[in-house]
Amino acid sequence: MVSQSELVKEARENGMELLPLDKDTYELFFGPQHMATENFSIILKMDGHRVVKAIANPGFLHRGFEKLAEFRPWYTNIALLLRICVPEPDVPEAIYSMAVDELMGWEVPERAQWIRTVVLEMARVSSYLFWTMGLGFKLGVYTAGQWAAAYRERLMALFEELTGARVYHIYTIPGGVRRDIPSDKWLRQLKDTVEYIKDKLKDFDNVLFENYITHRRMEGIGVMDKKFALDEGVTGPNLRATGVAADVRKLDPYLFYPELDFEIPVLKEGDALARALVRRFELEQDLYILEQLLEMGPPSGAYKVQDPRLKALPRFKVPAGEAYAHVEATMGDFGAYVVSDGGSKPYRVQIRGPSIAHGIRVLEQLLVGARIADVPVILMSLGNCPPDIDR
Amino acid sequence: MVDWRLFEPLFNYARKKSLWIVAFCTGCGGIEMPPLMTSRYDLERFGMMPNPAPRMADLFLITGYVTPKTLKRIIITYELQPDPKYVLAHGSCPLNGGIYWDSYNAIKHLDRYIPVDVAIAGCMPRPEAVMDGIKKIMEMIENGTADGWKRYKENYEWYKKNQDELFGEGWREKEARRWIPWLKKK
Amino acid sequence: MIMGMKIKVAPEEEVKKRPSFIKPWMSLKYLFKKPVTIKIPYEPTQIAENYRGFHTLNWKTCIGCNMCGQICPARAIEMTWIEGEKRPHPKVDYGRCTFCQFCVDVCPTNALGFVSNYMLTTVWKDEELELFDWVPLPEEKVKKFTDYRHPLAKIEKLEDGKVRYVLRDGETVEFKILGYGLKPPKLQQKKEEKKA
Amino acid sequence: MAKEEVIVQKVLEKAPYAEGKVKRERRIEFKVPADRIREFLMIMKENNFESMMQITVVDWLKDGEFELVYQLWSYTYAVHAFVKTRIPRDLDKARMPTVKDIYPVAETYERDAHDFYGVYFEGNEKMEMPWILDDAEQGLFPHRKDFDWLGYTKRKYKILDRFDEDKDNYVI
Repeated sequence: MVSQSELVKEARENGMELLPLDKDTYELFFGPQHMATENFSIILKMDGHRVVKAIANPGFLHRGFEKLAEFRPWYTNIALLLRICVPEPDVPEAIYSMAVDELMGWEVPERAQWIRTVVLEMARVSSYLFWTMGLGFKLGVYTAGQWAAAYRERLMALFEELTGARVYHIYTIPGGVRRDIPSDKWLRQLKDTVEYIKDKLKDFDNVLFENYITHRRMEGIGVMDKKFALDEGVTGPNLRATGVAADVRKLDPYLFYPELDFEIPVLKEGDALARALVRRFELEQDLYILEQLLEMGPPSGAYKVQDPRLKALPRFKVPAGEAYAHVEATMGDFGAYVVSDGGSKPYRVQIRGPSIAHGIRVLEQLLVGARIADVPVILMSLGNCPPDIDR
Repeated sequence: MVDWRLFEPLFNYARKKSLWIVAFCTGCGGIEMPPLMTSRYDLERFGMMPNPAPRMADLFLITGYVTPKTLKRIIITYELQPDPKYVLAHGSCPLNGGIYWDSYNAIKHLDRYIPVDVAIAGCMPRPEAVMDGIKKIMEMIENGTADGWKRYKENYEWYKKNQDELFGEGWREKEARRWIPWLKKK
Repeated sequence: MIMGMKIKVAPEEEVKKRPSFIKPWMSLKYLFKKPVTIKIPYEPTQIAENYRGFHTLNWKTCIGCNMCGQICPARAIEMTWIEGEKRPHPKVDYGRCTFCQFCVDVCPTNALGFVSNYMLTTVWKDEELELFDWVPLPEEKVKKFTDYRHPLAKIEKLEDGKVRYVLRDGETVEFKILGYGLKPPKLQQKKEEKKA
Repeated sequence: MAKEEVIVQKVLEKAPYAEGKVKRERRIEFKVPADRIREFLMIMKENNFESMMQITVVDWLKDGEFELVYQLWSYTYAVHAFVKTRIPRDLDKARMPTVKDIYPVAETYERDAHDFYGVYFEGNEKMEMPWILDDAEQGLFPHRKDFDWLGYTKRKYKILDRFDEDKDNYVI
């Protein structure tokens, strides 16, 4: 065995020891091998247990999606681009498909739109449950985390039945969806699941959101105000927690959302607790939306556009032009900008992940002055998702 | 002086029953880790749990594709783990690049850089498949055939050559000192 | 704030929550409830019928059109010329396959299909990793394994390009691989000779 | 008149050098010369385009130009605006003034554009700071159209592509 002193000596020789930066401050690598950051690194300059300066260091998940998409046919890019957002892979699928639909000038059949809306909402619910789990684990409320993970499995099973895969569904395609709804049994199961999770929300409140510990740990931490949030391009629940009533589903309605009735939560505090509570309320609203959709029932008709061009799939061409489509994901505003030059492959695809706005500059500024124990809480309350920064 | 090798089967049995995992999800497969660890699939039944510190962990799960930037951290973390240590690779990507076969920023053959014991197919593998892989690695530990860490020691020169070829010489030192000028800046 | 549009905003009291000391204790009632854990491997799991797993290939109806190879986003499919078959058959590399099954969707004769078997675990050794690269077998040979595992036990490479697939129940499939690519291997050889 | 046309007219009155049009409902487009982009974005911000969503670089290799698309979103009107400008794509000429003092978040997007395309934004101090790319790709600008992507990948990882001989037959 190597002794401790030998290790220290070896580290010194290789220049790997912690270097004191200025007087009383030191450098701390936070992540990527850390349970709170997961594939994201923050370099902190610490004074005691206070953060003096933070630098976000993304790029651990960079695979060059935007360039890879330029080498693959229009249609198969779905199998690639959904990997940008792992907790809710239906969102990149949906935005890319919507942008291509716009370029093609397709009117997507109503049934396909209905299925897309249901899938997006299911993805939102499962993503919020995943986030609740993360928050529970980071705050030490493990009970809530275990519940959320277990309830999410019910949605995973439904996804599996509908799309044929657990996580990477590859389901929404340009012009509709890949498969029809399997049966009425599936709709009944979805209804049961929605009711089941709705029942359990009260327990989440009891354990996590109305817990004294949660409030003490999250109140007044990582505060941002309205002007700051707008300047920094923050979107989604983080923006709503600062007092801006904004939601892409309301402002730029897509799919079935204009016909649905739902409320958006707005709080003025802008701290970590407000962000968490906004998300909590949205989970409830998403379940409500799913209920409404199920009550409506799937419209009859085709689930895919009937277009002869779709037959020669690998050489399927899209007319020249550009389109931008965006949806409201759980992290924020997820957008895709697609440029075509009339060929069988996209000329340029850019995916705008919401985390690029609130995961870099906002995080760096919110962390200054925070205690080291609050760093995971701030990260979690922002809902940072590294793959959509790195792409 | 006791010949500890006599007790090796006993040790192997103990190692098999208390595999701790490094909590380092390197790719998209990381999203299947929480369901595995929590109440639905409950890996703790097998005496496994995620551990934040590599110093206390035996098993390294490479959950999906690996980018060079992450590989640097994986190598450092892997070297921090005490012997014996085991590596399990999820999915297609560590094996042959997966869907990122033409990406400049995804590793194609992981076994060139660190030794891997077990491979699982799938994109991404279901929790059941991961459990199957873990069962396999447990069998291998009991037979004493999970010898990746021995290979790493024996062929260290070869592994180091491949790593240096990819990252350039002196990458460890460079990585440690990279951010100092930026932190010192006002 | 938004011009000419009314956004339904939830009342603040509904969104906000009050901290409480007592409520977290309510979760104790879960002590008396049944656990949700599936006790794998002692308990079987339910998997969707059309779960996208490994491929199957009807060798009789496959016309070797390479549509699957063209649509594959990971280029996992390689056309393989087999002795005794008129047209090449796809060979799928699970070191690249992403299980999107676009290849199944575009197959014009529905020769390519998929089953819900998804489990393939091997030791990281060259001879065992061969299992990740196979010409899919007909459906009836794969479907008889209902434990969701890959049907092959091992792939043996014999002399002069012969390959033997050993299924897990002992059945063997033997064939000779002549070459890869779209053109028949004999033509390729002639071309090379011409070039030389 | 639709609200989009009103906005376009209002902006064009203040900025006569720009061209503007309505693309479709809730999407408007402006074309601005590269040297007046700061001026124009200031006008846009005054006209309630509060947030910048992204800066997209499109590499038009045939024209020898980069198209920079500044995408703005207005919460007041619920309108998405594309502000397009063109600059030469040669490495030494692809320079733009930074807009980080108008939209602070632009700093991040500019770093992104610099890392992948080599557009240099003057005035942004974080231009040289390590961003997503690793050391090996630093300065190669891998998302440019003339970057030998597949060749570089093969050289870096020493892989041999099995399909080389039939390359023309594959769409990819």
